[in-house]
Amino acid sequence: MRYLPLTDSDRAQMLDVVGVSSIDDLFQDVPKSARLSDLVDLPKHQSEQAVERHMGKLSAKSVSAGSVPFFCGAGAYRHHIPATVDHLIQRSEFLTAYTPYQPEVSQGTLMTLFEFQSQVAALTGMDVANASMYDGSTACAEAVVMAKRVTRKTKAVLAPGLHPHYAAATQTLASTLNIQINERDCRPGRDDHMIDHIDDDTACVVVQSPNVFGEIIDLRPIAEKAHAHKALLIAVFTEPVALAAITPPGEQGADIVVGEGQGIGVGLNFGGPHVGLFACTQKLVRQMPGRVCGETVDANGERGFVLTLSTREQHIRREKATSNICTNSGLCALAFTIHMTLLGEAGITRLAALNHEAACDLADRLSAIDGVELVNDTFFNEFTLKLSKPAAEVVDALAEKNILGGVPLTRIQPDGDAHLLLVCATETNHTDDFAAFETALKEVLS
Amino acid sequence: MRYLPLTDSDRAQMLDVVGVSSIDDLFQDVPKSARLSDLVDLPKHQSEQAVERHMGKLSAKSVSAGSVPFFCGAGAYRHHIPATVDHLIQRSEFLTAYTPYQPEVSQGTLMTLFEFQSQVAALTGMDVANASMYDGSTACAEAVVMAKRVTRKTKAVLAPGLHPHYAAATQTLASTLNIQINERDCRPGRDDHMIDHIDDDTACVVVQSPNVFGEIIDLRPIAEKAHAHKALLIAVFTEPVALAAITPPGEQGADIVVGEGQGIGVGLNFGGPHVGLFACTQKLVRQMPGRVCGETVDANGERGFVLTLSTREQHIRREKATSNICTNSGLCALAFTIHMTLLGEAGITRLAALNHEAACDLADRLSAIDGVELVNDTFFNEFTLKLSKPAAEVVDALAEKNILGGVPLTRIQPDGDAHLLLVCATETNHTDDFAAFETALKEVLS
Amino acid sequence: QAVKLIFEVGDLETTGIDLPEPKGGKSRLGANARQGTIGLPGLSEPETMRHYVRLSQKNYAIDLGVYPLGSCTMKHNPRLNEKVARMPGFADVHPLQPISTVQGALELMSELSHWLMTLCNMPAVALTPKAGAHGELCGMMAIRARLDADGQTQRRRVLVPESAHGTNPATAVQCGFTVDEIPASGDGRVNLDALKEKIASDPDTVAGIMLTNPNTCGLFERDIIEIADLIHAAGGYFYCDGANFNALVGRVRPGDLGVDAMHINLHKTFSTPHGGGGPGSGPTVLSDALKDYAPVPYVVETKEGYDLVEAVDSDSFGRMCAFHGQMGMYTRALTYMMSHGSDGLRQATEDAVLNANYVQASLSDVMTPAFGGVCMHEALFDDRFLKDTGVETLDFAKAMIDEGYHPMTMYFPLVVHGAMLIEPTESESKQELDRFIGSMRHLAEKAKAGETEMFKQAPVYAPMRRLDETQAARKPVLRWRELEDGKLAAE
Amino acid sequence: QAVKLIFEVGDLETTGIDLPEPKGGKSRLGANARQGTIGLPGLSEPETMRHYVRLSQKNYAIDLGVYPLGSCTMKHNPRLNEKVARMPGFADVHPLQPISTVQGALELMSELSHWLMTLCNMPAVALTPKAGAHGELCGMMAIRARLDADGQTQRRRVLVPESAHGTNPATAVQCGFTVDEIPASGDGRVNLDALKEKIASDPDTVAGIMLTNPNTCGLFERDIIEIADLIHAAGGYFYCDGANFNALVGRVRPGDLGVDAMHINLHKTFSTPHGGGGPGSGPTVLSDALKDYAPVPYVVETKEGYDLVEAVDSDSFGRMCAFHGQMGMYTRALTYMMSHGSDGLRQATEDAVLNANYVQASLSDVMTPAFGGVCMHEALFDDRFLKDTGVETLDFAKAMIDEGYHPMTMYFPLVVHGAMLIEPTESESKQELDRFIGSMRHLAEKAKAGETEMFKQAPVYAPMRRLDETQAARKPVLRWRELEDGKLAAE
Repeated sequence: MRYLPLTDSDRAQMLDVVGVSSIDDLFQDVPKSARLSDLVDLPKHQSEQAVERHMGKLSAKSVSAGSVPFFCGAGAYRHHIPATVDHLIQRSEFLTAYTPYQPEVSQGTLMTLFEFQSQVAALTGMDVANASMYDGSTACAEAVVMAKRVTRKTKAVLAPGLHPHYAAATQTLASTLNIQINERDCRPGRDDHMIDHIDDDTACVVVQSPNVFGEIIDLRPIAEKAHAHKALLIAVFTEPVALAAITPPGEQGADIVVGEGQGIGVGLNFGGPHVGLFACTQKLVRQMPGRVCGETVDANGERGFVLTLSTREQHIRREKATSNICTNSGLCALAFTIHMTLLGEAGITRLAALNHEAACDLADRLSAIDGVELVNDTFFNEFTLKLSKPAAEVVDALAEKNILGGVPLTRIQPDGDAHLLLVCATETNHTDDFAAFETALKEVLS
Repeated sequence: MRYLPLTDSDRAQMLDVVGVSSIDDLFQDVPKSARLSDLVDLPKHQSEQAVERHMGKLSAKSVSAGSVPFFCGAGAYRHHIPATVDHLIQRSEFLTAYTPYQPEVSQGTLMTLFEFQSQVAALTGMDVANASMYDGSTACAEAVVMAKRVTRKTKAVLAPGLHPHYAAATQTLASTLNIQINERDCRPGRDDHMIDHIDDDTACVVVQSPNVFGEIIDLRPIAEKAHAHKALLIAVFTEPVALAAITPPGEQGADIVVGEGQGIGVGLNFGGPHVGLFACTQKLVRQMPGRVCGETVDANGERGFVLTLSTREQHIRREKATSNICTNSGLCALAFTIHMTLLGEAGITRLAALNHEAACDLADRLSAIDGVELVNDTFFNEFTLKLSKPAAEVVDALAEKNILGGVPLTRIQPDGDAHLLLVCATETNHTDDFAAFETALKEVLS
Repeated sequence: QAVKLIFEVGDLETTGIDLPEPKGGKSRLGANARQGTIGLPGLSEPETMRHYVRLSQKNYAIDLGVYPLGSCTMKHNPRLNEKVARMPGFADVHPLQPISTVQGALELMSELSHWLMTLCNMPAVALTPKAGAHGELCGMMAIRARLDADGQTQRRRVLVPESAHGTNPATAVQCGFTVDEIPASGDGRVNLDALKEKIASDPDTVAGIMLTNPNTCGLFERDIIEIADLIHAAGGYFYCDGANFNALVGRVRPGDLGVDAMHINLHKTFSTPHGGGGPGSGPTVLSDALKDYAPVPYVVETKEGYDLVEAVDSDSFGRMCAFHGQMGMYTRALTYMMSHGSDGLRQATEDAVLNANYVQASLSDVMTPAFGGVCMHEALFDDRFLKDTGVETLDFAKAMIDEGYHPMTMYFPLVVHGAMLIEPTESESKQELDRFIGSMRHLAEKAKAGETEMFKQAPVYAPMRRLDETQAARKPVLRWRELEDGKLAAE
Repeated sequence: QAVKLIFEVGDLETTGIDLPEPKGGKSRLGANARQGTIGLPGLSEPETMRHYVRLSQKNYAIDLGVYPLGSCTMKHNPRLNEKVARMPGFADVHPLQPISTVQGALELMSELSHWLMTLCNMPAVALTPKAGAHGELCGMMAIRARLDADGQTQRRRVLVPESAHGTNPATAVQCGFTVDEIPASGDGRVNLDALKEKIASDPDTVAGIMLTNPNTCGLFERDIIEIADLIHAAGGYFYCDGANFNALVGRVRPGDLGVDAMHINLHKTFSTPHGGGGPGSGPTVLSDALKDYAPVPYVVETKEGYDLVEAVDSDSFGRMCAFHGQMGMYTRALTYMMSHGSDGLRQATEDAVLNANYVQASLSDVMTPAFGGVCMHEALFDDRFLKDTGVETLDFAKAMIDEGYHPMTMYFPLVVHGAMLIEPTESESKQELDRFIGSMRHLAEKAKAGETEMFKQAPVYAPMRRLDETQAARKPVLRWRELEDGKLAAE
């Protein structure tokens, strides 16, 4: 029992101090009918070596992205993460610390959260950001709830290009709070039309850019219309690296910006943990969900940081809280911040340029194939192809050739156009990968 | 240039402070003929991703021990190392610290060295140990030099069962110091005969147990004879786990014990870095080579630890030092100590029992095969087989079947018996590995 | 030595990451290509390393000492779990790869589900919730979906004990319920009479109850089966807050108590690291009554292997988040559970409860246990022992920092005055506990001896003195800003 | 808080490693099966983790701040190198596997050799030496082997400057040479006249010279080519101590200076971590004159791929150690060199030299540079500026600890009184250097202002006050011992 320091003689001595004769006495309040006398029917303890061997076998049963040409995006993006990042987040002092409620012994976590918030605010072009959410999709849902709270209106307009999972997560939360959501026609090139849905009952408009098809959306006209109707513009992104290449939503009139931060510092992890980013204007700060870190001074007048504005939060406000969120994605936020600190302005800008370049190259190569049509006018590192065969079949055929060739739209939007394929290229793709993909796609489509 | 913090504007300002106009001025003392103006003919800097990709390709060109049934020993042993060990030794404070010459800010390293010395002394049954050597073989060579220094005699008797690399490393150092070394007949079952070589000119007798063939040697009669002639007994081991199963050399009359510590806490690493262990009797402590950590108190009277007895060492004694050794194997010693702390008496004893059991099982299986003869009367986790075919050919044939089936004696002793194969089993071998080895060996020998 | 912010160290030109030069071809960004700078400082790699290593040393951590935060369960985080979580078949797999290429990942999820369902004796588990509070949402959404499916749309009242975690009422509201608070009885448990009254007052509006067990006073709700029966009889459902499940694992199964839904904090009970505030993971077990309403996606086993049900059809209340949940936490939790095994998990529970009782018993003469008697995995004290000393719970907590400890949970649960909630967990040795007890006794005696000033000044040995939280909230400075004159300063 | 030794925490029953129960079959251990206990305490995994994490925080480290140890080259250790070193094809490969199964490992060794030979402009490199001093042994053994092969067995005198590292004379003696010390000139370099005299006194006994360049005063030996010529003319060989090669990489090649042998400290120049005292690695480049005498094993390229020459035949002076050297350091060093590239390595050299000169220039008005003028990668000060202050170099160094720094190298080289040798390396930013310079100025001014007591008391902010090294050496306590009454105590 390598994780348990008590010895049998310790246990005996301690029971003595407690004044009971056996461990069973400590469970005396449990109704007799619910007391388990035997072990549950699960394997007994195993050595580290045995557990590692078992897990290694499970791991080997999946095809890891790094082992093949890989082109999946659609909300999770594969970038190279420097070894420094993973090393630092594993330091005991970061990894095994709790939420920094005791600031005197938590300045490490708090100062990085302050840096995180500053980076997120800068990247999104917003005034302030919180200390992270679970992921982009739940951040999106929380933003819609926040818009209801702010505007006291109950209609939310979701753009056709919003990631279907984000729309679904928002729908789930909205459904119990009497927020009405429009029908979405999840097709490329439709985001402009949403302007027509905005009216005086609208609490918020939710627009993703680049959207799920990779299209870069001009948020300005939408912001204008929304604001004219006293609705908030919630801007969404799923790839944080894109924000280094496009005009930030904060400069286009967004009131709230939410998105997925995974692309910086956090691995794919089969979908989680990721890290939700949440930023808004100064005006709305006291309506934000989630934890916030702020600057202050200590008794000696030294600068320090604390969690603040906690009167928004559930552990203080209980049923009146802005959200029920408690645990956030602290360690992923740390990873984001370290990676972003390493990148800096110069690095993230170049990284974005390399991603865009890779996607442009790949789009050119693939769209030259018979039976392939590039749907996008604009894109960052992800674009949509219209194929002559159903995309799901094509992807399965590519997988048999050991190529992970993107995400069929129908995987995330079952009633979507079956011929659409979302394809992503990043700096992790080697030119050989492009050639392999091109060749294989030709074969599959021919 | 991710590792270089200076910016060009920093450089310009700093040159200004220094009072020179260019970097070249700082190299003014270099003879003109030796000044390189161009870059050397090597590739320019590369991204982390590119370097990692290159190294990953190189790594994939070797067959790693963990990926196949694996039975090699002969001086390097594969054991399961807990994740805790590798995590802890990578902590910045251990990894990126220098030799603890400034004890006030080095107690972390110093206290672990004290623990290391204590563990090594306990395991070998000796009074004291130093803070590590490069590896077992150089520790062996240093021990022989030390014996010359202590006894003022110049003849060293090396046992036939001493690992040939250890004998060779000793020979190299001895050759320049006029230490005479006997001819060795590196065959199994010969270690008893060395007693005959001991005479009054003998400075030391060097005996390995378990020896390179895996035989467990009774050191007592050798110690008796050596001491009768005022020679020192230097006991050698290559597998530290063995010491938990056999009578420690300290209880058999050894004056100096040297060996390889790699088996505890340190991976195979294709042969290095490993960690040399060096222990001796209290009487000889001031003749030991290498660093030593000792207990003392600070100005407040608190217990603390320092490097001590440094008047033996080169940085103080220069040409009169006991050795030229400076850097030792500190981080590997730390790994040894952490692994040993996790094991403890209970763990190392059980680990040794499992190793012995595995080797017994394997020896039984293999020696039942036609054309295979078990040479050993006794062994711990490694034994020698006499095969009907040359062992080197057999091992190559096994490798083609993806089995790393031990070490042919001729690999380390080119003029040795070509039919001898050294085979090792540890707790890392699965029963399936045994079956695979058995089947393959049958095929190869048939 | 004060550490500067990256904004005070880095600049816009420096980078700690070398990347090849872009070739500079055409742009497909369109009219919205970024103009102007972002404002992100960069540091070289050595500067970055040093910055964060230095910062890290200003944190307390489990790996440094006892972290007795009641209700937070700060236990040992084995590094094997970290190693396993980084295996490429788990860490480097995309959530939308073809199902045939993620069979190992799905098998792991299936194994984890089996362990959780077995430990809980519950027929289903929804893995996706991303944290405890998200799990609460999951359970309450399932209850709501079931009520709606049964046409019981008038059932919107959720009973919540006043000792509940703040997430409970917040969650109930977020699911469109109203909260009706149940008072505690004198022994720190649900007041059964009050509960009956609450139900009887308008039984048709009862949606359910949210109850933590053991409760936040560290006590097992003795009447829990009766409570479950009452709720069920009224037509409601029993949501159990699983934050304290670590006191039960292997000894009590929630399914045997009448629970309909319970989230499991993998980061509390099954040792995935807290990481300074997440990520967590909150798989939620569901009873037969609720399991059809579980959120998508979920894993199913077919003849061809494992499959994922991702599309919302049938009764599912919908999707809670993108993708399939916190895979990285699943790997760690399963690794932990397999390492412990059925025997180790039970032993861990026993040790956690024993450690808490040992602390309570060893301090009961100098501090004031809130309720006395046997506790479960945490020992709750109130501030009666500080009466007239001028020392408050907050001061006492800050003085613990100077003794080398992270403070216990303070002022929670609300039902106890000046509460101090201590949860040692099973990870502490007797030796560590004895030292901790010694420190606590020392402080209690100092307080009684009138050394108030020491408490008011504390901490003095921490990286910082007490921080001014009022100022932080009054004039929130939440980010770094560059001043207009080109210099940098915190906003 | 004082940390206890594992012997004071653990016991013989506790273990932090779960292993299956042995089946308990027959033993083949024979008569020497162990009887009785070993005396090794075990700790559970959480206790072990906490013990070593706590201990680690008592260390200073590069990752925490400037580590200006002259001649030790404490530079940034990239974590990429650690990651690469752990790749299974390097870390989990046995040294005696069939050659066909280790082609990647051999290719890496071959690549590393290419980089080292190119940077040095030397035709051969022996990779096996396990540390710098081991590399010295390698070079001097090769010289001796060559001399012996040429029948020059009377050449046993090695010239060593008095400023040399202690390893130089120790190595010479360990190779059976005698040491003849050359005095320094007033400008901190080899006294050329004295050297000529030493040679001329008995030219036939000259085996060679051991010279560090840049030397331990941080100065480039201006006359180095002439020195090499003199030694060669006398029939001896030029061993260059490569400890300071980091001042030359990419700007000067030892092969262009007449060097016959030079070890390269991979842990200094090429950033493999020092690890609290090793492991190091000391590949030794050899000239045409010496290369045939290189130790085994070495890698050769054949038509079938890479091969290892392991058996001693031909002229090789033999084997220096078991197996093939410090593979784990090769991987790190090559990773580092490839990351930097030819351009980065040169830039690193320039930055290292610039940083040292910046420190020297910025402190020359308050401290006393030993020689003045331009230095190379380290700045050497003597203690003249402390004259009559009562503060000694040691006190000054200990006061640096209270300023948050590791002290510089003290009292070395021996040719300078109260030497303080500062090597900032290229890893320090200007901002860090400015802070460091500020601290040094502050201390120098305090010393001159007569605040002697502060220096004598220092350090007071470190984990420990000054330690009594005399007591440690007089009554050495080198290990833990259990007392006879069953209690445990340090011997």
